[in-house]
Amino acid sequence: MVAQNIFFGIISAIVVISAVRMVTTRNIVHAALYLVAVLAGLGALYVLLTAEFIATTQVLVYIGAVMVLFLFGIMLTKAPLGNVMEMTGKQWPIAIVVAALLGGVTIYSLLNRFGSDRLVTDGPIYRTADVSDEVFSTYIVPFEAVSVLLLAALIGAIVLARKD
Amino acid sequence: MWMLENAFLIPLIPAISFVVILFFGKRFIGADRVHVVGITALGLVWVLSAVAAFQWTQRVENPPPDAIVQVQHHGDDHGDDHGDDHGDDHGDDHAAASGHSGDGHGDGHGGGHSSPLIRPVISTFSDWWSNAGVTFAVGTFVDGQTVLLLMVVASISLLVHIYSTEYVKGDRRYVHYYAFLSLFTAAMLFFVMAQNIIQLIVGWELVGVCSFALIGHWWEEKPNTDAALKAFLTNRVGDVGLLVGMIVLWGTFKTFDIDVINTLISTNPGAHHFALLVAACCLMAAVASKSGQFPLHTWLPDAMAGPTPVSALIHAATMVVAGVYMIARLYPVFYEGFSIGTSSINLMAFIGGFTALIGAGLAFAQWDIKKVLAYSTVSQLGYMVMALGVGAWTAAIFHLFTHAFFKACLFLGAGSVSHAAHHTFDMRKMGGLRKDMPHTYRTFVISSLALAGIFPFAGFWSKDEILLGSLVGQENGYPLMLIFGCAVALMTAAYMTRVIWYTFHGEYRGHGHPHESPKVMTVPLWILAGMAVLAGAFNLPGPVLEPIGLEGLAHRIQTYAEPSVYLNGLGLSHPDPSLNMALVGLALALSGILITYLYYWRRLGLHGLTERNRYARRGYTILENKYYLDHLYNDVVVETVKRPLAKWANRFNQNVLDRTVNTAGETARDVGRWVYKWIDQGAIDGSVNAAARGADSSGEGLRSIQSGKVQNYGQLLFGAAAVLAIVFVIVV
Amino acid sequence: MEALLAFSRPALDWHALAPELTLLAFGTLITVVDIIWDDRSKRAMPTLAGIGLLASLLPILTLAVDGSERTMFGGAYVVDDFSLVLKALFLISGYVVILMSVDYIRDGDYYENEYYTLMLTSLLGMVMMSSSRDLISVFVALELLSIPAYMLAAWRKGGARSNEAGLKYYLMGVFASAVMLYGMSLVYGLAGSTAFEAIAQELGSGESNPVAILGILFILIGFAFKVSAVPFHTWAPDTYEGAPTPVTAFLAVASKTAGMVALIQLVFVAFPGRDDVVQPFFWLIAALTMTIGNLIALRQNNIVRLLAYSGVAQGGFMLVPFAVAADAPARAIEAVVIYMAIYAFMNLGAFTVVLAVARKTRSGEIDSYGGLFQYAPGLAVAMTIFLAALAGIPPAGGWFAKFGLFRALLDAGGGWAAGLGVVVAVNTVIAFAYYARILVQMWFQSVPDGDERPIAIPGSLKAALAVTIIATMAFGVLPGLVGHFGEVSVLSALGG
Amino acid sequence: MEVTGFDTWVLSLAVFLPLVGALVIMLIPKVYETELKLVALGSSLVALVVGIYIAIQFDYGAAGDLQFVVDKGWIDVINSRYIVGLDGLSLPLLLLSLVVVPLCLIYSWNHIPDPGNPKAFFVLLLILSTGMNGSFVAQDMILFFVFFEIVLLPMYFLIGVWGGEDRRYASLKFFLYTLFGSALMIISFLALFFLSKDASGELLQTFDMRVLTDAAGVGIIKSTQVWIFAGLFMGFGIKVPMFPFHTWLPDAHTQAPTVGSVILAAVLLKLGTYGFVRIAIPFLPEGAIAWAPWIGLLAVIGIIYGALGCLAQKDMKRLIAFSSVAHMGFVMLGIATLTDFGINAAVFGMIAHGLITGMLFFVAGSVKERYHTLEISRLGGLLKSAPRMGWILGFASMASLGLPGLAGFWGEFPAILSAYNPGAGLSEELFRVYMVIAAIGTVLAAGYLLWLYQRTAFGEPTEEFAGHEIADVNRDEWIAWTPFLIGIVLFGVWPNLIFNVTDDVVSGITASVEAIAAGN
Amino acid sequence: MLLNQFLILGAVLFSVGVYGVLARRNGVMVLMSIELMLNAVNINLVVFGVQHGVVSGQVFALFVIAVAAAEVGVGLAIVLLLYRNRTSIDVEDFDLMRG
Repeated sequence: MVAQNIFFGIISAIVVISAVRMVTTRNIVHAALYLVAVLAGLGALYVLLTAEFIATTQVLVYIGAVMVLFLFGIMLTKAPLGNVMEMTGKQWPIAIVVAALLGGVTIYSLLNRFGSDRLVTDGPIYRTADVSDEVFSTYIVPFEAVSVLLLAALIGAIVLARKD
Repeated sequence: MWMLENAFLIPLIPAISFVVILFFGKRFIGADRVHVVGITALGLVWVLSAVAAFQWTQRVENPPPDAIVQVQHHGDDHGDDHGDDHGDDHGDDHAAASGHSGDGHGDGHGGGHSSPLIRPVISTFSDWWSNAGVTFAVGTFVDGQTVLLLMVVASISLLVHIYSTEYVKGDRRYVHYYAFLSLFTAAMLFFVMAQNIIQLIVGWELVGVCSFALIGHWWEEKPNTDAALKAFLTNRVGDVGLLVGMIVLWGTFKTFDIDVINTLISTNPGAHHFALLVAACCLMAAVASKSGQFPLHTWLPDAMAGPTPVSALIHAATMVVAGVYMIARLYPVFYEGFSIGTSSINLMAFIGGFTALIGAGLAFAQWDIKKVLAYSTVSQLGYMVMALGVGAWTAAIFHLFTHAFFKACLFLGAGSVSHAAHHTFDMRKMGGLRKDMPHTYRTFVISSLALAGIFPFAGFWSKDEILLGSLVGQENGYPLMLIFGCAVALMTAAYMTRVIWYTFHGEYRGHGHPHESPKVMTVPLWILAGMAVLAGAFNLPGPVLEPIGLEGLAHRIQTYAEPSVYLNGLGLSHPDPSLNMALVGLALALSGILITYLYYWRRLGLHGLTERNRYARRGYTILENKYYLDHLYNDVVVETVKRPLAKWANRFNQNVLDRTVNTAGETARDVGRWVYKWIDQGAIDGSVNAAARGADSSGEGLRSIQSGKVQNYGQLLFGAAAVLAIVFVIVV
Repeated sequence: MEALLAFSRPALDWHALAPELTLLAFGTLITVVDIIWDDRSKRAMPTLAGIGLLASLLPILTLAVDGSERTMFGGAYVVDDFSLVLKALFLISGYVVILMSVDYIRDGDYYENEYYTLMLTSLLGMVMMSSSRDLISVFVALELLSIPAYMLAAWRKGGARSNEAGLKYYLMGVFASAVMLYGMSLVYGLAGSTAFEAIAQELGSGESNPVAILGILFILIGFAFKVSAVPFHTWAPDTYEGAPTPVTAFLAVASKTAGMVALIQLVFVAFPGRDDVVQPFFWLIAALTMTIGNLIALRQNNIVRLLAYSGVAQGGFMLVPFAVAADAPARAIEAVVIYMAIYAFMNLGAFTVVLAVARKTRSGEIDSYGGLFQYAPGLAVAMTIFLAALAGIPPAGGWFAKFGLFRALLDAGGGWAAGLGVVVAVNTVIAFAYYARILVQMWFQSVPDGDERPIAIPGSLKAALAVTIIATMAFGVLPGLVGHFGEVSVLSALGG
Repeated sequence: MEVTGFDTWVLSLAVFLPLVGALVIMLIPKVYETELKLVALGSSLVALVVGIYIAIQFDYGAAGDLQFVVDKGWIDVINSRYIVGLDGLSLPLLLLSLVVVPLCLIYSWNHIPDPGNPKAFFVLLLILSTGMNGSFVAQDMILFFVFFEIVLLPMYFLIGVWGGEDRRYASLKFFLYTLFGSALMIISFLALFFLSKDASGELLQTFDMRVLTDAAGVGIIKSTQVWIFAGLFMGFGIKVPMFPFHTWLPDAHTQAPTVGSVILAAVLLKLGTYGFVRIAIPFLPEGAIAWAPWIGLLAVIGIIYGALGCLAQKDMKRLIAFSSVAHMGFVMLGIATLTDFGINAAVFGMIAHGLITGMLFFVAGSVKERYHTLEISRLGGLLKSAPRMGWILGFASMASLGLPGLAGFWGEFPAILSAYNPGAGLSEELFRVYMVIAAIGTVLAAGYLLWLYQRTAFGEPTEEFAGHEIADVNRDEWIAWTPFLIGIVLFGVWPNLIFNVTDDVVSGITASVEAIAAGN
Repeated sequence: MLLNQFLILGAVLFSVGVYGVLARRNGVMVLMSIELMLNAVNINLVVFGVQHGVVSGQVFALFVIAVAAAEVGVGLAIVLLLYRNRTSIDVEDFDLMRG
């Protein structure tokens, strides 16, 4: 258990620091890379939580696909690589206050409700097949819907993004 | 008795005449011939009224069984002394209502005529309106008082119709003039035979409207319309009292029926005293406005802006006596409300007396002949009200009757004068007309003598009865009223002498050549003058007639007109005729004439002395001395007493009372403007508009939320989420 | 292997899914036709899409006739009367929007085929939404209806405003879904299940705890965004103004209705016991939304923007019954359903008129409506009917919608409900003030440039107008028509 | 009463015929102007004929009962039904409404105000007619509400399109005020729906006005009744309009085209007072008793205040409008007394005010048409320039100031009278004070009306118009006005024509109020 | 391990994401910050799934990932579109419509 805790501590530290850096760095490519770190860290945590398929998907979809998408986006918009453009708006204090309030109330609530509840570690472990069973039975309609959604997003994104 | 039961025909005829004249007059009859319709109608009315009057006398003389109130003789012990039995009779039964019939008052009733209690003839026609499941009928109520007024209205209206054919000949609105004369007559007749108090109100208001229309007959000139408005509005003020008073009566007795109300009071006097007092006070306000009583009399002189025949008919003989008539009609209300029987002064008597006094005083200060007559009317109306106030019911009605004739005659005479003297009413532009206008002059003098109360003219008899009534009263005399009455008697004679002096004597001071009016005008004058002589005969006291063996004709008005069916229940008594009182009254009137005569004669002499130097006789030393006394009298007494008093009274009248009326109007308008500007437009509407503007500007303010920047929107979204979360987590 | 064997194919009720499948089939068909024939197929596209929508109505009818309630996947997907009524409403609204779109899209510089694909996809999401009874289905349905809508808002590619509209809508939408998802995760964490029934059991019985409050609140906020409730409405005016007008109509009506549907399901099925959070939340939000929407609308000069704020305010009216969700559940659902149905037609009608007028004036300014009555009396009268309906003046339909609100409030009774009733009353008055501005222009003013040429209205727009006018008036004169649907939906929603 | 055959249709016919006319007109192209007008007039006249048929068939012996009742399903989901019926209270008002509209059409025949467009003008008038007729016969609260609201938009447009200078402001104000009132009113209707119980304590859950009248608020506690009544008070009081909700009225009247003013005065305002008598008082007797002193207070304030407002006016039409505030004050005072006398007088007052003020507005409209101004100081000598019109103005003014023998008196006098002995245990002292104030109001009424008359009709025409030829009353005007004039005289001379019809209904209402008052 | 370790991590990530979307001007950066928020949700879902011993948490997370991918695609398309028309991806520049 201690090992897991230490692992969690290290990973979460990385995740939080990367996240914070991501939203504060002035270099957009750095930001993308910090995001990769966050996503990867979360993938690791999913492993810790015995969610193997999610962990895999995290790596494949997020780091593999989404991040590439972002990088393309960054390139296509020719975003300044340096700090030529002010990356953070003037209203960042408001943003901090809002984020802090939101985080504060959430954390307060979580502490209030779950306090020092221990994570159930001896529960059933769901493997990829279990996940797929669930997806293809109970959640078959949303699953099909997501497929339609992706198709529609694809078509629409092409229309919007293409040069006329 | 057919006519009494179908009396509704009487007002119906002039009403139809009104419609015919107004809607068909110009087109089918010819604008200059509409008077034919009016006169025909009035002729019919007069005949029918006469029939009704005759039938009523028949009813009194030979009452059919159903006309007599069943008398419950609780014993014949009602003594001769009224004072005693009055106290006794207020027992649990209604003996008082019946006990005073017949010989119980042998002496008091002069001639010892026994008058059974004759019920009025009441006919109801239809369900006029209904409410709360009760229907209220419209109907006619005919008794002696009614037929008396019918005769007065019909006669004078007829004469005025005839007189007017010449007087307003060629007028721009001849048709309207006759239409409204007819309508007025109809309304007045309707009022006179009102069966219930609602009808009283209706008639009351309708005559007011006709008065308005006729005062404002020449509405192109603003003063005329001002006068018309003033008359109407002043009457409206009084009408508040009328409405409220009538409502109080209704609230007390739950009926509008005059007969029922009177009977209820007379059979149970003493009950509802307070309610009756309130009602009587309210109704007095109405009387004050309609009958020109202080302090609401100021419209009446102004009302002289109307054509003179109208003044004669409406503002002298008929409409203005509506208030008196109403008091007489609802006499039990006033009698009980003001405790006339037991007091020695009351509101009605005082108002009447005071009005009589100030009216007479004011008549001195006028130069306009019609205004003199108007103030005289005020004064005489005050006399009548005073008479009613002291319990002299018959005297008041009698005076109403006589006054109608001689005052109408005076007005028509004034009209005749003006007709001759280039349409002026300013006495300063008249003078010496007696030579040019002998008929007018004679009739005017006769009527003036009647008004002044000179034996044996009509006014003498009626005035005498009033003074007597004040002297004797019911339980107590009304000494103050007597003083007022005597003073007025003197003043009346004086100011009428002055009028005659200025108008008919001396030199003509106007333009052109005055001429006598045509016959169509003088004949009515003579008829009226005749009545001014003879009208007094209708209620002669017994002692006068006894020597000639006609005592059976004594007190005809009292016999026929007095609604003893109600009044006896109240214990109303009649004073015995008094020769002394008559002599005092006559003396006062004569001295009034004499003083004035001397006053103006002296002025004439002064004038004459310078002008007629040549044939003036010598040896005027004594007269000089007399002059000196006169001068002293005039300068000291008259100038210091009469003139200042009159001036002061006039000033008070013009500046305080009249201005109050005028300023009341102005003030209402000012208040209206203020309220409209500040309260309505400012506060109420303003707040509504301010709310609208507030909504508008807050909309503008809220637009700033919508900055167009998506991150501000995001801040709002997340911020609101956070705040809501915090609030709910804390609160819930 | 074990897992594979353990898998049992879920029992699919094809009849129940037929509307969705039909819609899906036509969506796919459009895509396929587009791929094969490309530009040549353009003319057929609206027709195809329209037929698709009407065809999807058929199974809804058969299901309605069948009448039985069909539950699948352990209650995750339910086809009952409530869902059928709303599915029909979505499809009909969609049909009207397509009628509105035909000429607009054809005449403008738009990608046509994809437009209809996305429209159908979005509608599919809505149709799905009305049957969804678990968090995942609701979430997916929401995204399915939203994401195509984001793109449709930006569909006028060359227009900066349209692009901007798309961006704002997209970003705000994603923010809101993030918040909502976070809330869902919390609710899921408490309930341990995504099914509404399970959530209702867990949350409804448990005592109040901050996480539950937070979860419920965040979920509601997510949908409050969708129905553009203040203060989550900020996207709406900008997006409405920038987006192509038919899309605006679609967003203002269908999309908002979908949000409402989700709210109904959440409030009445998932959180029925949590009126301590739900009622005050909606009281506040409804009052704010009505008032602020109306107040800002007073100051608008662009008609679409005015209608946007009007739509915000109307959304506020629709939220009113939620404030008495627990006190008078049946009336509340009925009120919302009735309101949505009537709102759909009156608002679509108003947008149709805007479209028609813009064909001539090429302007969205209210001033450009000056003297409309003189040169296009029909349109002016139509607009008057719609505005009267929106303002709630009989006999146009809207009065019955407002009536439903009052009915729900008074059925619940009590000071808070009555207070909200007064707020509604006041807002009704404010609302008319700005609707009147349009009326004033149309009726009382003269034509700005004296150009009194009549407006040529294409057939499809006429059809859209006819449908909306007839429906608006019919609902006003015979409110029983729409009232019936409200009533049937109540029974099933509460029963289910 | 068993309603059979044609009689089941007549009320609906009377209500909807004008609407049918309106729809037909909409289909006729604008250019066929005469045809349009004929259809409009024809439909309203046929409706009037139906109305006369109703009046003939009406069983006056049972005026207290609803007759020609039709009860059909309408909105089942809310248990609201299409119930129309007619009793002695509705009949005169329905007839008034049926008479006024064709007369207004005739009056407008050749005087469509700027900017013209008779088609739209007539359509709106006919729709208005349907709303008004319907309101008076509806016996279901929701149906009543719908009809009540239907009149709003047509009137809004009549004022807004064909009105005077400031028409936008006036029309919007009219609309917003009324809308606010009706929103609160519908809340109260719903509260009645949910809270009313029958004698056995069962919830009624009905909008049926017959049932609710019978229930007479049983089972609704007093404090609740007071609140519900407050909502109704706002709804109806604004329409009446009562002080201080009256400020829309002068603006609306001043700006409205002539027939708009006429209809507004003659019929629309009556919807409010009718609502009090038909709905507010019988349904909520305890609320009514609690509110009556306040209504009475506002009524007498309205009487004085309206009169003062009149005295301040410089515009003839605005003056007449303010006089409505005062006159409706008398009506409301009558209602506030909760007595037979008062309420009967109020109903009478509604009719009388409708005829008289309608007539005054007609004259004002014609004056405006001839002089192009209504500024009192610029007018004058109307009697000289157009004597007949001057006469009519004088006549109507006299009627308006409550001259006995004309209709106005019978609305005023019994109302004042009823305040002497208010019903239902109301404070006599208070109402007697009201009585006196109201009586004083009659003086002011005479003041402003005569002042108006003096300034406009008497005297010589002002220099401005001295040389102008001013046309006297023309044919259309005679046709349109004569029924008003006849009505004013007829009802004034024989008031039982109305009292007799309304009395039974009113007795029923007050009896139930008295019963409630006695039970307390 | 405490349940709250993960939950609070999620909450922090979410807040950081909120800060990111509110403070960053670059459109792409805003999109990336959104991913932070969605991942915070995923942590919650997965950890709650474990806590309750059910698989639906993972399934939910899976759907979130899929939808997030679609969102990113669409979002980037819109940002590109804007960039093409306005040559800017600064979200503060986009305020043509306001009020």
